[in-house]
Amino acid sequence: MPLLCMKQVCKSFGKVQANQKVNLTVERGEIHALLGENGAGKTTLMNILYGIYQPDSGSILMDDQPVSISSPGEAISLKIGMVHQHFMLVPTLSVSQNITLGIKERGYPFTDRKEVDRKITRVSREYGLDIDPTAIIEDLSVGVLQRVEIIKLLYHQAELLILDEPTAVLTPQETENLFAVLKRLKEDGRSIIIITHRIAEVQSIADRVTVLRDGARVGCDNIGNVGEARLSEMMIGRQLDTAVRETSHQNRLNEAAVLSLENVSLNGRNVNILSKLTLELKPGEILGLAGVDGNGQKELAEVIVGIRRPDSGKVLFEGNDVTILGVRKRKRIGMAYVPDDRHHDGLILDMDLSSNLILNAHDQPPFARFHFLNDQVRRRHAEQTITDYQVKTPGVGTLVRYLSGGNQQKIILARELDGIPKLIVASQPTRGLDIGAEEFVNKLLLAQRDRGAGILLISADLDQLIKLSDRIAVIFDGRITGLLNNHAGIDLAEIGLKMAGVA
Amino acid sequence: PSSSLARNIKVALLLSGPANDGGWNAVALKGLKDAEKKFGIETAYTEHVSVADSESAFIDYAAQGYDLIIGHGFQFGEPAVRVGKRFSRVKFVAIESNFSSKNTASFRMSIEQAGYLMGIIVASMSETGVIGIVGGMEVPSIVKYIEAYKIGAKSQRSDIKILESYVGTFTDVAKGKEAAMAMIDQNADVLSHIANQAGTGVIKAAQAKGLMATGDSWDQNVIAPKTIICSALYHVPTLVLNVVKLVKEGNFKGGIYNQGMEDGVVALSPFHSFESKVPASVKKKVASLTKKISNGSFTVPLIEKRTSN
Amino acid sequence: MRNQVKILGELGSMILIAAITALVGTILVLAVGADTGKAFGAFFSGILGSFYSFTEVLVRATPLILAGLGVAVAFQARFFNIGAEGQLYMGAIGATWAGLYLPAMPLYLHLGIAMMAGFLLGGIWAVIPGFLKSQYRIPEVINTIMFNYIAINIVGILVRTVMANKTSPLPMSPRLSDDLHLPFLADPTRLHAGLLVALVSAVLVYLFLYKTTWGFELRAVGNNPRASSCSGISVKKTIVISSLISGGLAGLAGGSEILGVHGRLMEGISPEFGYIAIIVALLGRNHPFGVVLAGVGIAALQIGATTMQRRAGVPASISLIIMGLLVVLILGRQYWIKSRST
Amino acid sequence: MDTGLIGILTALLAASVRMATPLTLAGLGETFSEKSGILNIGLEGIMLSGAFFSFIFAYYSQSILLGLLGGCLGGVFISMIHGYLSVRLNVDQTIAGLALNFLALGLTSFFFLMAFGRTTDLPECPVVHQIAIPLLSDIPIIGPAFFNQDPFIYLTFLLVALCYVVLHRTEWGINIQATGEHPRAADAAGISVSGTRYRAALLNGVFGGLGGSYLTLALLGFFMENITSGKGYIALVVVILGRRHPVGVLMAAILVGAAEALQFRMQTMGFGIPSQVFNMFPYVITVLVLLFSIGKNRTPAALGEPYIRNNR
Ligand SMILES: Nc1ncnc2c1ncn2[C@@H]1O[C@H](COP(=O)(O)OP(=O)(O)OP(=O)(O)O)[C@@H](O)[C@H]1O
Ligand SMILES: Nc1ncnc2c1ncn2[C@@H]1O[C@H](COP(=O)(O)OP(=O)(O)OP(=O)(O)O)[C@@H](O)[C@H]1O
Ligand SMILES: [Mg+2]
Ligand SMILES: [Mg+2]
Repeated sequence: MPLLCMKQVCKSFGKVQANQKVNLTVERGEIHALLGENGAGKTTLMNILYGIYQPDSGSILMDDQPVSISSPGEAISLKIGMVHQHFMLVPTLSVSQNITLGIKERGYPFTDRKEVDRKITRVSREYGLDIDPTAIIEDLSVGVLQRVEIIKLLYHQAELLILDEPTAVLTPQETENLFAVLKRLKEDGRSIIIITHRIAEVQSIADRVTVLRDGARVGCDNIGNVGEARLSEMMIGRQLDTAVRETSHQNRLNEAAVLSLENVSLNGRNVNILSKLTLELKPGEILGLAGVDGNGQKELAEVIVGIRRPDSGKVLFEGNDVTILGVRKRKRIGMAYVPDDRHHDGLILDMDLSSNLILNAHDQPPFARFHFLNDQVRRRHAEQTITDYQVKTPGVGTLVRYLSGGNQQKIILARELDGIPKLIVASQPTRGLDIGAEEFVNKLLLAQRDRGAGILLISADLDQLIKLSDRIAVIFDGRITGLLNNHAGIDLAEIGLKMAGVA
Repeated sequence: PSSSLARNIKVALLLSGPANDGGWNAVALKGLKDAEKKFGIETAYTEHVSVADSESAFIDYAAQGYDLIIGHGFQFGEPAVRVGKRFSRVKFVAIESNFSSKNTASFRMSIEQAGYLMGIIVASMSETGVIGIVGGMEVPSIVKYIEAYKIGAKSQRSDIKILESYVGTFTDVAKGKEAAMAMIDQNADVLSHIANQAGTGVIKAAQAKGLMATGDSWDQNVIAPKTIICSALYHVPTLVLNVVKLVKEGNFKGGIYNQGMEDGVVALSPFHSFESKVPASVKKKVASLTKKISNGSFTVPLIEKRTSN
Repeated sequence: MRNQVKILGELGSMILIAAITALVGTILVLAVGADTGKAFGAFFSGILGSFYSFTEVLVRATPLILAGLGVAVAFQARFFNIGAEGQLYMGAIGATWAGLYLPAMPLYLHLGIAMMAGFLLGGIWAVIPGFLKSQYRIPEVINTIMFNYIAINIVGILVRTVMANKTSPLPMSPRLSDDLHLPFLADPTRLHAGLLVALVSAVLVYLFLYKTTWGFELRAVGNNPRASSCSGISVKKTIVISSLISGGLAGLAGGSEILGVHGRLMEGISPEFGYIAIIVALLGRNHPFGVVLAGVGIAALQIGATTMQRRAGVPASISLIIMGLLVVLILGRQYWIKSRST
Repeated sequence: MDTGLIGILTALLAASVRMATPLTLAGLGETFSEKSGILNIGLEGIMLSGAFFSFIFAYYSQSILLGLLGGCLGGVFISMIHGYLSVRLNVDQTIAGLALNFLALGLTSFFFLMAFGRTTDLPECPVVHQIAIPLLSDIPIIGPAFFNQDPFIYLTFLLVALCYVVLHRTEWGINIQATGEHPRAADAAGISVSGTRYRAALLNGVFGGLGGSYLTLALLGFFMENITSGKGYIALVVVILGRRHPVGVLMAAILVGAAEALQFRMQTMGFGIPSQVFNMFPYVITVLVLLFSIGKNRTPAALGEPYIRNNR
């Protein structure tokens, strides 16, 4: 008797059929992977299971009993827990307050915090997920937040755990830890549904896999029965040709640096975010920056492009000191920035696609003359971009809010690469993208490199760094702790240790 | 004039605030209703007429064939003159204004006369030697009362300490009460007001503290019989009746008119329960001054800008 | 087909709103014992009874549109300007000052300068909270509300002191010279060129917001300040500029009331125009042309209601009730339409 | 009465507390509302409706307790309309609040007119009287201000403490905060966002209604059109100035009250300058205080944003 059985589930949003007659069966003590492109309907299906959306039709059975889940509260009482794609944590509350949010612990409403904290610590020790229950969410890094979300499920003693792209923001070590935890949970008899775009991960952790495409189920099988190629074909409906880095550019490495950082320091509220950081980037190379999230990568990127000013040290661009220049000026002289947080830093969700495409250049000819915008030029430019980058959208006037993550990322890339930049700072450019979209971005970055741009690629995904980078730097605690040339025999373990600040 | 008596005239009244304010506007409306009864005229009124709306209100009534339109407040003076130019047949009146034209008159009530007398009474009743008066908005029709009140009080008792403040509103009752409390805290034992609704708060403060107060506009003794010594009365109804009569009889002329005790428009109310408490000498003094003011042998100074104590 | 259903739905909901309002109005009018036929007749003839009455609606709409435009510009930049009332009064001070004390000059130049002075003073009154918000993140809601009260008191002080009329004790400034008046558009009505200023402003605000790079930046900042600054737009500068323009437009409303209606400065020239302007802006969805429509609509409602009061003798409170009710119903209607279309 | 410095301070503080009371009460309600994510500019309407219905109830029953009940109901009546518009219909909360202010002013004036007609005699309701708390009221300066007042003021102190406990010491407070900061997360945790917001709106009505009742049942004993005269707007300011913390709201209200009390006292000295110079004093003080509390403000992230589960 399966633990969960979703039958013929349909859900549409306006004209979009997000789920069409989807079936999903999950056994007790099973790790079940849910696979599919961006926009395939995975999150929608899980949101239905978790009571956030109501299905248009179809049924859900738990232990063969039909259930109707009309709110997350009911899902929770059915011992279903979900880690959402976008974390559901209240930034102003503590870890422990977030974990017990919505549940009535002993003493409610005067919940005994001390006891809760002890319980949290116990659970977290048991699974090797170290956490400080009194920490405030907004002070924590993504990796830790992920941990909080998982502890929340463990604390709730969920029997069915849903994890929506849990590894997108994790480092390899963190992913390994997570998977170890998941395996222990499985041994304890719990069931897990995991969504991920990484096929390798699916193969290493899942027992069975269900693949969705365009809202419909295209298949379900034991993991042993399907190979990597077969899986990716099921997902995107075609074969994937992967991007390959050529090493022929190496001859440019002795040219003058396009970017050099000299002893850059940045102070936070009571810690040093960056301490005397020094780094050089040559034209025509991709310098990968590896590191656990929250070690100063984001701040470093912002110092380079001028969003933040360092407290000391210098930023040189093609040999010129640009430390005091603002973002706009730096972009004008050839810098580009692909931020990690698309929705907050990269896009204006409630403006249309064509406007988002000219966000840096809106006051430059041909988009504007004498401060007057030229709508026609803007529209034509957007149409051109849509074809060049194969953006899936109803039109140039569509609000960016309604594009999928992959297509949103394409908008940012198109915009940033438009000025033929000499320096590209790309922060997590493929986070959350499906394999098709990821390949598209990878190829684009390689093409830029081959054209002669210097690229600082910040990523938590070591595989990606190894695939794309010419050199890899490791950042830990605001310092560069290692710099290696990328070649076939690169020592992954060493990088991992450096990322953890051990070596 | 008997021929015009036959003609049934139409009179409209514009009020700057709520008709239900139990004061300034309410008495004016009462005047209109009295006139309606007495002369059998047709009447209409509008409340809450803002400065921005006064001109269109005048125009609308003029266009509707009203013969007399009264704006109850100084701010109606200028719009009345302006509209008056276009409707020469219609008569316009603004109360407490100083604008006039051929068919526009301003009627000013000499309430300083009452203020002066009230100052005398209050000064004589105070045991602490401190009295207080709360004004609404700082406009001439209020200022002249308070300034005369101060002179009157000083004339009765030269060492009297007078506390005065303007709350800047005619409607905020709570503010009126607090302004009075501030005076009570400073030892004032008799409180006066000329602040319409806000003034009711003043009376309430005195009542709560077992002190004395004076009323304004109409005989406010009913509000707090044991507190109110006496009220300054403005017989706006009489004024309205006077004006309507002038128009009915065809004797209306533009100009600025002062109406005071001599015309029966300004007066002091009876003392009610304080009849026996107000010293006889003071009552006598007030009575004789009233006579002198009415026959013109004594003029209360008219000061329309605030002076320092 | 879909469209037809939608149009029918919208029409139906409008009729329903009108019916509910009329029903409530009737009950209230009956409750005070007034003549309903007369009351409704007065309501409509107040708005459309004659050419003159319609011009009165437009006279009323003029300050509402101008101040509403100001509020809309601020809201688009997510600057929560509740201070249009105070900015309007400051504008009135500026226009009066320029009208009274500047040396003689050609009439239109003088009018223009006086309006500009209104714009400037209104703008300054909004730029202070704007600056404090952008520089020190001080909530503008408090400051703009406080600045309303302060501005009204400043008017009170000025008309009693430095700008007082020497020949009269009434708290008013001297009267501007009779020529120094915005031209009348349709003598003998009170319709004045302030309406043109409002309409031109609406067009200019439209061009500014949607056709210039500054407007682009303003909207970008209003939608996502963080992303805007990441792409090089100065958020601080944008907020300061938008607050200046916002206050300036409200200031123009004050200037147009002085130069087109009152001819002198005094207290109470704005019956809460600045607060109603917020309703106007939001009903107009912060779009300049929407603001024009909403401004005329609210003005018509107010004029109709006051006419009803004048001619049928119903209390003023009924017009407040009707206005509140109507806005609530229109809000609800937007919801029904939204929820139906998705 | 003591007229020395101590006496002046004592009287000033007592006056400040009196004036702060309606602002504090309404401010507490709005604090709940804003923390849960609803920005209700209709506070003025809530207070006015509270003042009116408390008067009506107390007038006809001659009972203060029923008056209080009426005040709460009156406040709730307006706040729940706003709640329905914001939570169920997802309309613009600001415009709804403004519209309700107009509606409440119209309705209360209208009903008052219906009930009492155009009259100059002031219909009165019973009022609460000052009760000195033994011993405590003898403490110099603060004694008379805090312990020799009417029971309403003691109730207010009690409610401030209670609100502090509820908001900062219980799970309820955490739930409210979650709803205002991250409604989606609250929803995912099984908290009913609309339920929480409705409850906050309810509290806003109760507290705002009490704030209005203070005017009729404690301060004045009667009702008049527009008796609140803008106090609701000042209460909004007090909420932000007090950083949406019950104690902060109380302090901010006392500050505004003190500024007002001070300006009345300064005016009585009889300077020959326009009274407006004094009248604007409290507003200027507020702006200045705000200047000195730079950078300490935090607005709930979802304040004013409707929460629609199906959106993202
Ligand atoms: N709230 C919503 N409103 C309207 N349409 C929606 C909504 N959520 C999802 N959709 C539609 O449903 C489709 C499936 O979305 P869903 O989020 O389930 O995709 P996904 O498989 O989780 O993608 P990703 O890998 O990017 O997370 C989308 O293409 C979109 O058009
Ligand atoms: N409000 C909405 N209305 C219509 N479609 C939406 C809406 N929000 C999201 N979508 C659709 O949902 C799909 C998935 O959205 P989602 O936000 O999950 O993208 P994503 O790839 O997961 O991006 P990310 O993880 O970076 O946020 C997209 O195809 C998008 O078009
Ligand atoms: Mg998803
Ligand atoms: Mg995704």
